[in-house]
Amino acid sequence: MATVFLSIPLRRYTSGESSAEVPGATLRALVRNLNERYPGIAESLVNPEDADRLMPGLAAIVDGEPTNMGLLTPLDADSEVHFIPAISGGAAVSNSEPGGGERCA
Amino acid sequence: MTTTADRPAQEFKVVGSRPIRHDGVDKVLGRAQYGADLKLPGLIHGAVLRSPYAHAVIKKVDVSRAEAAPGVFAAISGDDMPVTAPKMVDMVEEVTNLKWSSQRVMAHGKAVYRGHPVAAVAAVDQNTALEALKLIEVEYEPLQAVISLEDAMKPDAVIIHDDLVGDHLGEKVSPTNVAEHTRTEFGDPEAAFAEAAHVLERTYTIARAHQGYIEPHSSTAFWSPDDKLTVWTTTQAPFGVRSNVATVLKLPLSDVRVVPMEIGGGFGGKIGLYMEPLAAMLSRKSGRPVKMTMDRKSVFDATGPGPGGQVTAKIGVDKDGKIVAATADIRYMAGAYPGSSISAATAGIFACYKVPNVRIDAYDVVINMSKTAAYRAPGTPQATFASESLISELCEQIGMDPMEFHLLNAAEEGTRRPDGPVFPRIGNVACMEAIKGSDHFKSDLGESSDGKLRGRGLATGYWNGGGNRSSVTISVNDDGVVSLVEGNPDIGGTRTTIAMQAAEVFGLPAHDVHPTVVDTDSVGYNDLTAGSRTTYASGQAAIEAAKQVVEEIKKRMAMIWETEPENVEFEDSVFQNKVAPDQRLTFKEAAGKLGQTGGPVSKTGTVNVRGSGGGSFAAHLVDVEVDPETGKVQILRYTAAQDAGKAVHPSYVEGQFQGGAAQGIGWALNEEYYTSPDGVMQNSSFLDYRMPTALDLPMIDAIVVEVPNTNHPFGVRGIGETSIVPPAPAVGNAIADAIGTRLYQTPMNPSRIMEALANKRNGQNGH
Amino acid sequence: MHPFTYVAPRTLDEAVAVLEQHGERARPFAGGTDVLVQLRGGRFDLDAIVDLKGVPEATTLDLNGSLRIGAAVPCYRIYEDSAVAAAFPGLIDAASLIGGIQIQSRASLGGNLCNASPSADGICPLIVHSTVAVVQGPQGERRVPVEEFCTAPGANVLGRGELLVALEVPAPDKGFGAAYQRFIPRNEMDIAVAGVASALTLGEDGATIASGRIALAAVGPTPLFAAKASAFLAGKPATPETFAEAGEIASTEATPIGDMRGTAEHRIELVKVLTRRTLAIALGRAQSNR
Amino acid sequence: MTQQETPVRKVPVACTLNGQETEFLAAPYQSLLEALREVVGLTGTKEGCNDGNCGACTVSLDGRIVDSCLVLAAEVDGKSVDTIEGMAPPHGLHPLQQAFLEEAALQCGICTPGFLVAARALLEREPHPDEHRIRLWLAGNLCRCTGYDKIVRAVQSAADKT
Repeated sequence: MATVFLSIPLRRYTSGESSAEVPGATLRALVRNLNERYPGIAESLVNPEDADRLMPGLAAIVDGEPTNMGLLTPLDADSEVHFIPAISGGAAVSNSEPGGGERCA
Repeated sequence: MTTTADRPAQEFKVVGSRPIRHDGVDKVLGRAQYGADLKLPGLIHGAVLRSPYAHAVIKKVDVSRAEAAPGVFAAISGDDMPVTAPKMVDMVEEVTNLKWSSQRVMAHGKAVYRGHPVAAVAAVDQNTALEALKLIEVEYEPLQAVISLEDAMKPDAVIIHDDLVGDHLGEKVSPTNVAEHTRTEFGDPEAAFAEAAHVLERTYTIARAHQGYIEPHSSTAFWSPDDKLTVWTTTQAPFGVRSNVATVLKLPLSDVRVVPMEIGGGFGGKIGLYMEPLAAMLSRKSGRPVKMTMDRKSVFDATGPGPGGQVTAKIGVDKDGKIVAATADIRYMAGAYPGSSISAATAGIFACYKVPNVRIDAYDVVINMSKTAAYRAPGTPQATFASESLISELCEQIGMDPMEFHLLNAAEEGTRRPDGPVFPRIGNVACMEAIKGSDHFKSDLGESSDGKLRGRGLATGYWNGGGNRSSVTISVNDDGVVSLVEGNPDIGGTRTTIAMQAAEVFGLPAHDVHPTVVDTDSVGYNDLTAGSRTTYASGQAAIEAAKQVVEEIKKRMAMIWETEPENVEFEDSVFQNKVAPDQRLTFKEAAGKLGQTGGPVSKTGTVNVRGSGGGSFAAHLVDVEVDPETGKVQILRYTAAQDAGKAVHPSYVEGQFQGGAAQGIGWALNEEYYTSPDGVMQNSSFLDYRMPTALDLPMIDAIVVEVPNTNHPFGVRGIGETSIVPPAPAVGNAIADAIGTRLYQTPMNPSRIMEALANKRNGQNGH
Repeated sequence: MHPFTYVAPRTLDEAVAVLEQHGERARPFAGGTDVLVQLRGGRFDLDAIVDLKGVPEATTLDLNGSLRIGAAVPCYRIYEDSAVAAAFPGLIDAASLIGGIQIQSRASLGGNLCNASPSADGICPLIVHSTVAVVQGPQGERRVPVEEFCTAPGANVLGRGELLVALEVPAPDKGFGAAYQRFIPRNEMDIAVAGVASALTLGEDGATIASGRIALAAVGPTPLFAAKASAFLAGKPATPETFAEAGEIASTEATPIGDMRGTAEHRIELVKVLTRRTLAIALGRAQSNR
Repeated sequence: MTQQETPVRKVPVACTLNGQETEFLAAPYQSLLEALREVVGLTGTKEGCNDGNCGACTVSLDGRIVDSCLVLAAEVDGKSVDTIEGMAPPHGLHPLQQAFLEEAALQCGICTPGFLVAARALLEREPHPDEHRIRLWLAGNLCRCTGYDKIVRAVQSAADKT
């Protein structure tokens, strides 16, 4: 079971819980399972126009490093996942093409 | 000077040496072609009319008289730009509203910063274009300019964008000038403060500061009648320009080709679009290639500095000086459109420390000034000015040596960064130890003459950097020299540092790898030259390509030696048949046999590197001398220690440390946007912006710390940015040590120092 | 930039004729370090630029007890002339710190005066040296004390067709010493936040100030002759106390504004400090000139 | 005020450019910098500010370094102009150019031509300047990449070798 840390905006779906233990072999599966437990939370995580990608402006940190495969990122049984705002304002990241979506602060 | 912690088992032949850079001769001869140096048949020159108001409705723009002037080929205004609907999109620089991305390069209906392009012309020469701008009629209705946090955030604030929907802790809010309010929280800081032995809270103000690259932006475009657009531009992000130009101009991505020119400095400020779409539209109208080069004033007025803002930080410690909690409230002014690196500030502000209980609020606020851009470790020097100044003052109050405080509380492998992720192996402590062991640290501050006051300051800093996508193609020539094709503009020696990593794989001298930076049609996708990623990530693509080349040549040698490829070994630049050891060919000899064994060998390495491997930490130590009669600060001595993982080319690593320190010193002492109440920058020239000259700085001792990065085959870390993070607080702490009172605001210029001294005499503290 | 023609007269009369013909649409041109920047910045337009560097009277540097500095003589010629440097160290202070080396190859003290910037480094030292500006115009020559030459920021006494030909610096009296210092946040290339030129002439006893002159830069609409502080010096002992008091008086004559280069309060303080410091240097020079 | 009505004609300029007799036509309002880059085609001299505050456009005019943005092209008629393009001997490098390469004294390289031309003028006058003198002489040349450390060292190194 991966541990998901939930940022403050996401906690309105979780009755204030700041983390959750959720199964999933990939980030996409994890989000699916998370959404079953906390209905609606996926709307804040998944790009409405491309279900393989994270919401624009959001980054996922898996085991200390940003993902580079978006929701397709594989997870380990004990992975730690953070959803946090992507760097904006010109930091060094491209979200513009498929395969991007990584955060690099 | 290099210190190495836990030297890796790896021994290097090329990596770690100091070859002359491959593009060096062209650059010292004046032959290198920068943006403005481009010559094309039929080239004409563009110029931009910019809004004199920071905030105004544009009621009418009439370019007809300009267009009819002798020598003028075309004129455009916002009316000529493709109409884009409001929609949130991922642009290369940021997630933003597509409509704003378009309007940012050319105002339509409203000007939201002084210098906002309103119209543009292309003419036979630069002066004709500039003169034609005078013929453009614009009718403005000036609006009140919003240029401070206070004005932007007050309840009845003038709203800059009616269509801005703010995200305030997940709630959608409109109308507002606060684009984003984020919070990260671990533990219970309030409870921890309540039990802390000592708590200190201070508020700091940090000025907008410009990247200050010496080369003004220059872009040339030719829109061919078959709707293929070529853009030659001085950019850190050729693939980003391709995608953003295509988006703004509604062209298919692959119909845009971007040719990166040599780039005369960027520091994050040459990522976004500025004149590329305008040059393209003027070219389309005129049928000619159009070159547009900014003047220096426009660079200051209309391109992105790093954001200014206000940071309130609070730290509590136990009786031993161990941090028990920290909070911060970070408010940055993004400029005319959202996006001011508040998440990097959140990640960076306490990253050097173990903080068990933390809460960080951050606000991204729009104001009527040019949109800020990335500036070397975007968002982090500002936040770190607060945290490192606060810690220095806290140490004073609890009577603890700052070096001991840093070592006691230093983040290390396994420490959770305040915004969540856990650090892998990092060089934070090693940098502190390097400073502690330096001659500078051990030296006496010395006595000053003429009543001047001396002080010493210490500060640390962190920047994560990134990995991401790179593609490098390596082709083997018959003579055993290899050509290397890459897509990252070389902003400070990266042709060489990338080539050196390939050379290391081949066992060839660095100069037997010939690197070329090519256009977007000529190499696979590359993310931008930024984020401290180029040597680190594109280097990995080069290593990958080189390894593929070696594997392919092994197959060829196996054909010649009539054995299996597994039997061919490659070591020390020699291929050898391990079954018949007298069958051996050097790389160069083998290269001559490729034609007859299946043809040329050319391989592309593509990578999508996850993260930076923990980022690069730094510690800086500075001695200053202050003239209490005039407020003048002189930097006497400066030492910068930073973790490079493994320095590929130590001279260019040192250069990054030194250059970042110099920029940070400028930010600390003099650099700012001095702005009138109506949002007009008063000091928009190199004369009055006051970047450090050679006479303002001492030699800057660079200590290259090497704690290998487990995320790179050679242990390399991205190092370009961290060096700008510690200088401002280090200088501030040194000034405080010298004059016995603190400044809570950058720039710490002479007038402010005199004011602080006067306040001290009157028994007032400046906070 | 509005297109202008370039005229390079060989005689003073020719220069005056061109300037008179164009009136405000023409300007004399020496180093160009101010006028070209102002033209590009759209401060004003010109139809003609009149290069004085081919006019002999404007390009001679003549030391004959007194010093005559042609209006177009660049700074480096002044400070690289060892005889001039030895006789007029107070002028060298300014000539060697205007701009950087590149600017000093071109910029002239005459141009600095005509540009009439309140913060000009070159004007205050000329004032304390009691320099006279030699002006040529359609009506012939007239002579203007430098302290009366600037009339407002960027404005001077030159009328239609008139140009500055040269600066005449009187031979220093025995016991005369002068110095100029400015304060800038960086160490080079900046415009003065404040500047002070001081001069004093020691009396026979070598300890009393017979007369003194103080001028202030960047603390008023023009470079200022600090009349009260100057008058105060006469008859006073040449001591740090006197210098400090002169600084206090000079600061009351300053009317600075606060701007991007410094606050008004800071400038007032700087006048005090720089007056004191320049008087001390001037004293040292005066003592070695007895 | 009336604006001049007749078009401003270009003026012929004959100068010695990097040792070669050179003639070109320039607009009378055109800077030497612009004429070098746009008319003569020598783009090694760079524009950084166009107001004399960065030194990127430094050239030597009759043996003195100047900011070519603050010189009119028409002024150099009959004079001698030396730019970065004339610094190296045929098929070689000037010792300063070599020192800049060896000391890694350039990062982006845009300021490098100006620094080289300025530093050459210094060493021609003063073969062995001290650090302060080098820094003072080069204070009119801005570099934003290096913090000047390696530039100063390169000038020292070139001075030591000559």
